[in-house]
Amino acid sequence: MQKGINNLIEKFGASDLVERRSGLSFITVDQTKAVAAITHLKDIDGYTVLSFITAADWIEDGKMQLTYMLNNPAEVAEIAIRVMLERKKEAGESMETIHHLWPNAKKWQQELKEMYGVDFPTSPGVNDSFILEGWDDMPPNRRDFDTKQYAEDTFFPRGGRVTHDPATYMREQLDPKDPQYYTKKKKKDINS
Amino acid sequence: MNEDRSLYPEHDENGKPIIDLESHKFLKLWQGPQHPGITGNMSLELTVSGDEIVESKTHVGYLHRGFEKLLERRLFVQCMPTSIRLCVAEPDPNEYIVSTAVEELGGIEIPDNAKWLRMLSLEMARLQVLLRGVPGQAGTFALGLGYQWGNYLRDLILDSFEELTGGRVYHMYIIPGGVRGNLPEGFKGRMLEKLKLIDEFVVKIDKLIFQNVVFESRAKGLGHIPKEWVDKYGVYGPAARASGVMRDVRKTNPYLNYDQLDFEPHVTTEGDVYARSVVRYNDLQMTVDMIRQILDKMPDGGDIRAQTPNVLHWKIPKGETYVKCESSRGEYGMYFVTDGSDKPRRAHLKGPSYTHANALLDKLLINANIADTAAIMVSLATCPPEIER
Amino acid sequence: MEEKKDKFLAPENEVRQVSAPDGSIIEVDPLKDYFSQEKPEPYKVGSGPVENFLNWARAESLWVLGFGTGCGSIEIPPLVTPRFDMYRFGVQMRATPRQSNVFIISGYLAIKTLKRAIRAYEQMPSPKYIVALGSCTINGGMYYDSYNTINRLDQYLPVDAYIAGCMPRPEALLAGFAELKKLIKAGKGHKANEYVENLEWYKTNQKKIIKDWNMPDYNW
Amino acid sequence: MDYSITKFLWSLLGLFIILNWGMLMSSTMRRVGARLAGRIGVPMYQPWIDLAKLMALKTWLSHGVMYYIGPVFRLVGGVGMFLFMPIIFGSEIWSNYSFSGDLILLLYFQSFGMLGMAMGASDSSSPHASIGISRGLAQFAAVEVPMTLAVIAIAIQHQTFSFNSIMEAQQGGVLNWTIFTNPLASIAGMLAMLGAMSHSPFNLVKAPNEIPIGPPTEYHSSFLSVLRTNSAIIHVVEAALFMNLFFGGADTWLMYIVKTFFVYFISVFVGMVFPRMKVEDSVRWFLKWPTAVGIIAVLVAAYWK
Repeated sequence: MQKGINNLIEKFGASDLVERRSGLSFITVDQTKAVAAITHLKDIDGYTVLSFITAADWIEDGKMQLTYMLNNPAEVAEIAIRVMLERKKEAGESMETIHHLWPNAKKWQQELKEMYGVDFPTSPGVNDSFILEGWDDMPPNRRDFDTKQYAEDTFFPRGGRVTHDPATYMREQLDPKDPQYYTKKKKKDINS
Repeated sequence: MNEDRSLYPEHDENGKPIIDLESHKFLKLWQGPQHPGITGNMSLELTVSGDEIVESKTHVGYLHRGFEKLLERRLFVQCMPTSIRLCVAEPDPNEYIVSTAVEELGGIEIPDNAKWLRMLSLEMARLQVLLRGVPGQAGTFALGLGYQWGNYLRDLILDSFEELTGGRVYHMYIIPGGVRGNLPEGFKGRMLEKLKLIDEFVVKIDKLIFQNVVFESRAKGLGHIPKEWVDKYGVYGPAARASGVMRDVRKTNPYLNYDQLDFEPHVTTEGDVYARSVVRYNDLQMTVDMIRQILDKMPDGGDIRAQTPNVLHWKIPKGETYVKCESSRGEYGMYFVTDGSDKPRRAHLKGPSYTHANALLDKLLINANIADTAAIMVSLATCPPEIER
Repeated sequence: MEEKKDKFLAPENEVRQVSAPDGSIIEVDPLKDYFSQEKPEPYKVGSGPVENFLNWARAESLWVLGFGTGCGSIEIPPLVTPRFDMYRFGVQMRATPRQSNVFIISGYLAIKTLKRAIRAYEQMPSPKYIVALGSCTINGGMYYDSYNTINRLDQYLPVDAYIAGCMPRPEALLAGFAELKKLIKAGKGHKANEYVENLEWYKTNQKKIIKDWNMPDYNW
Repeated sequence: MDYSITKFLWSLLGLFIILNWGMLMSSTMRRVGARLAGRIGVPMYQPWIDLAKLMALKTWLSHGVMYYIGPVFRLVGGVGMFLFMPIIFGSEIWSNYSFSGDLILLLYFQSFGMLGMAMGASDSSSPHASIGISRGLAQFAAVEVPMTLAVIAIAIQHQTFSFNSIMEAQQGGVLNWTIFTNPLASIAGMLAMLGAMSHSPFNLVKAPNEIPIGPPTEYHSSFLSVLRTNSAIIHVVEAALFMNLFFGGADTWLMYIVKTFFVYFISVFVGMVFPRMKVEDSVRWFLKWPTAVGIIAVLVAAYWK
C-alpha cells in the first residue's frame, strides 16, 4: 500500500479506497477534513506537487465530486483525494481553499468557480473571470447545461448537419431493400 | 530574476506594489492576443515602469472550446478526433492519453508491436515540436535563421507522419486498442535519412545559437526558476530539468516500452532561459537517438490492434483513472471518469502550460524587461489551448 | 441595459475624475472621450484602367495580419519557411492591423477571440479581405455543439474566401490566396463596403453573442 | 553654389535613380536573406507593388497634425541627406548641393528624420510607438558618439569637412582609401554604421517580437508609403555616406551601385546571424568599444598632423 494511505484512513476517516494501479490511488475524504488531510500529505508524507484540482458532476446522486491529485515525486506515487460535496440545484457549492499550500491552486479554484460554480471563499481572485468573458448563463460544465441547445439557439447553425444511428444507417446504405443484409453477410463470412 | 521589489515601486503592507496609473509613472501595456511575440492566442496584461515590468497578469480563454463538456457528449471512439485538437502543436500525446485511459478502464491490453508504434509516433511528435522550439527560442531574440531551417526539417518529419498515418498535423494514429496501421514499406530507411539531416542541423544550431555572444548575454540569468519553485509552482519537463530537478515521466513512471530504451535526460542547475534552451537542445538530440533505437528494436510486423468491443456500443463500467505521458513541455495527463454508459462522465486534461503560464509566468515576468517577455514565454513552452481547453 | 454595461466595463474605461496638468479636476468618460464615435462610410470604388491597375497591385501585395486566432495558425509557419514560402507570391506577414489588408481567421473563433477579431478587422484600412480557414468557420466543424465557439463566421464578419479542411494544408492555403487574387483582380474584393453598408445587421449579430460589449460600436 | 533649375532637375533625377535603386536593393537583400534560410523570397519587383498597393488603400484615420507631419519630416531627413552629399565624385551634374561644410550638415540631417518621426509617432497614441521611438533615440544618441569621433578623425586627417576633398584624398588606388590610411577611424565608423542601419543586432526600433512594430505601428496606407520611400532612399544614402568616407567614393554610377550594395550588405550580413540586443546593452556597447576606438583614432590623427 502507498505511503500515507494508512494515515488517511486512520486519522482522517478516509474511505472508498481504489488502487487503480501501483502508485495511483483514489480515496474519499470528508469535506470537513479534506484540507487537513491534504496538508498532512503535503507536509509529512512528501506529496509536494499538486497536479490539478477538478470536479465531476454526479447529478443523479446529488453530489459534486472534487478531485485533488497529489503527486509524490520522490516515491513516484499519486493520491487522488475525492471530496463529495452536496450538489445544489443552483450553483453555489462551497469548499475551503488550499491556495496557501500551492500558489497555483488559486487558478484551478477560479476555474472551478467559473465552470462548475463551486465557490472557494477567500481564494484570491476567485470571482474574476478566467476563461469565459461576459458569460451570463449557468456554469457551463455543470451536467444540466445543454451545450448543443445553447449553441443552436445562439450561433446560427448552418443546415445540412444530420446525425444517424450508425448501425441502422450503415445497413440501409449497404442494402436498403434488405435491412438484415449486413448481418447475414457477416455470418456467412465467418462460416465460410 | 530577483524577488526584491523593495526599492520601486512602493509596496503596501501586504507586499503588493502600489500602482497608481493616474500618476503617469506606470503604463498599462497589453501584449496579445494579437502580438507576434506571444506563443499562440493569449495575452499578458503588463504594468510597466519604463522598460521594466512591475506587474503581470496572464489572460487566457481566447481558445476555449469547452472540450471537457464536448467529450461528455461523445462516444469513446468519437472522443478521439475531438481530443487530438486539445493541443495543436503536438497532437499525439492527446491521442495517447485518451486511448490509454479508455483501454485502462475498459480492461484492454495492447499488443507489443502497437506499443513500439505508439512510441515511434510519440517521439516523432516530440521531434517535430523541438525542431521548431529549439531554434524558436533564438527567434524570440530576432534570430530567425535557425527557425527557418528547423521548420524545413519539421516539414520532412510531417511528411513521414503522412506516410505513416495519412495525416499531416492531426494523425489520429493511436486509437483505443492499438494503432491504425503498420509501418509502410521502406519507412525505416527514409526516416534514417531524415535523421541524418537533423544531425547536421543540430551541429549548425549549436554554432548559430549556443555559441552566439549576443544570445548568451541575453539568455543567461533571464527568467530564473529556483529549485524550490519546481514543486511549489508546478514546473514540469524541460523547465524543471533546467532547474536541477529530474522530471521526466518516461524515466520516473515508464510507460509503453520506454524502460527498454537507453536514454538519460539532461539535467542542469542554472534554471534560466539559456539552461532551458540547452536542456531542450539536448532533448532534441536524445529524441533523434531514441527514434533510432525504436526503429532498431521494433519487431518486424505483428499484431497492431487488440480486440475491442463494437465501438458504437462500447460501455465502460464506472471507474476513474489518471493517465500521463511526457510531452515536449512536460507531464501531460488525462483524468478520466466513466459511469457505466457509452460516454465519458468527465475528462480533464492536465497540461504543463496551465501552471507554467499562470502563476509561474506572472512571477517570472516581474522585474523583467518588456523585450524579454517573449523569450521567457517560449522557454516555458507555453501552449495556450491546453490551459483553457 | 445600462446596469449590465457597467458590470463588464473595464476599470480604466469607467467614468472618473482625473487631475489635469494644471491641477484642475476634470471628469472623463473614456468610451466617449478617448474613442471616436463616428460611423464609417463606404469608400468609393473607382473604375477604368487605373482601378484595374490598383486592383492588380492590391492582389499582388497581400499583407496578412499576424494574428493566429485558432488551430489553423499552426500551418502559417510552414508558409513563411522554406518548404512553402508564400513570399514568392507577394504574401507577407505584418504585425499590426493598421498595415495589413488580409485577415486569416484560422479556424474556430471563441467568443472572446471574436471580439478581438472584430476590433482588429475594423482597424484595418480598406479594401480589406478575410480568408476563413477550416470547417469551423463554415459550419462549426468539430465544435458545432460547443457553447463558446461560433458556427458561421459570415454572420459576424464578411468573408471573401473560405478554405475548407480541418485543418487546411499549406498547399490549400496557397491555392486559397490564388483564388483571392483572382477575386481582387476581377474587382470583387470590396466586402469591406458590404460590411459598412450592413453595419446594423452585423452589429446586431455580434452583440447577440458578445454580451459584454464595452467598446465603441466601430473601432477606428 | 549653383541654384539653377537645371541643377535642380539633375538632383531630382538623381533622387529618382536612388529611390529605385534603394527599392531594388531592399528586395535583393530580402532575397539574399531568404536564400540563406533556404527560401526563394520575394519577387524583385515586390517593393514597387507594395508601394502602389499602399497608395491604393484608403486613409481614414487621423491622430492629429503631428501624425501627418511625422512621415514628412522623416522623408525630409532622407532627402536632405541625399541633397547635400555629392553622388558621383568629380562630376559637375551629379554633385548635388554639396559645399565645403556638407559633412557637418549631414550629421545633423541623420538625426533630423528620427526626431520628426518621434513627434509623429508619439502623437499616434500607440504605446508601442512611444517605446520604440524612445529606444531609437537612446540608441541613436549612442551611435552618434563613435560616428562623430570617426568623422572628426577623418576631418583632422584630411584637414577638411567637405566630402569632395575627402573623396579627392582617397583617389588613386585602393590603398589610398581611408579604410587603409586610417583603419582606427574606419573601424569606429563602420561599427557605428551597424547601428545607423538599424539591422539586427541593433534593430531595436522595429522589434517585432517585442513592440510590434515600433514607431510606424499606427501608420498605414499613404503614410506608410512615404515611410517606405524614405527607408529606400535612406538606406542607399547611409551606405553612400560610409562609402564616401571610408571606401573612396564613387566616380561612376556603376561604382556607386556596387559599393553601396556591399556597404549595405555588411550590415545585412551581420544582421542575419546575430540576435537583437537589449537597448541598455546596445547603448553600453556603443559607448564602450566603438567609442574607445574612435577616441584613439582622434588622438592618433591629432598626433600625426
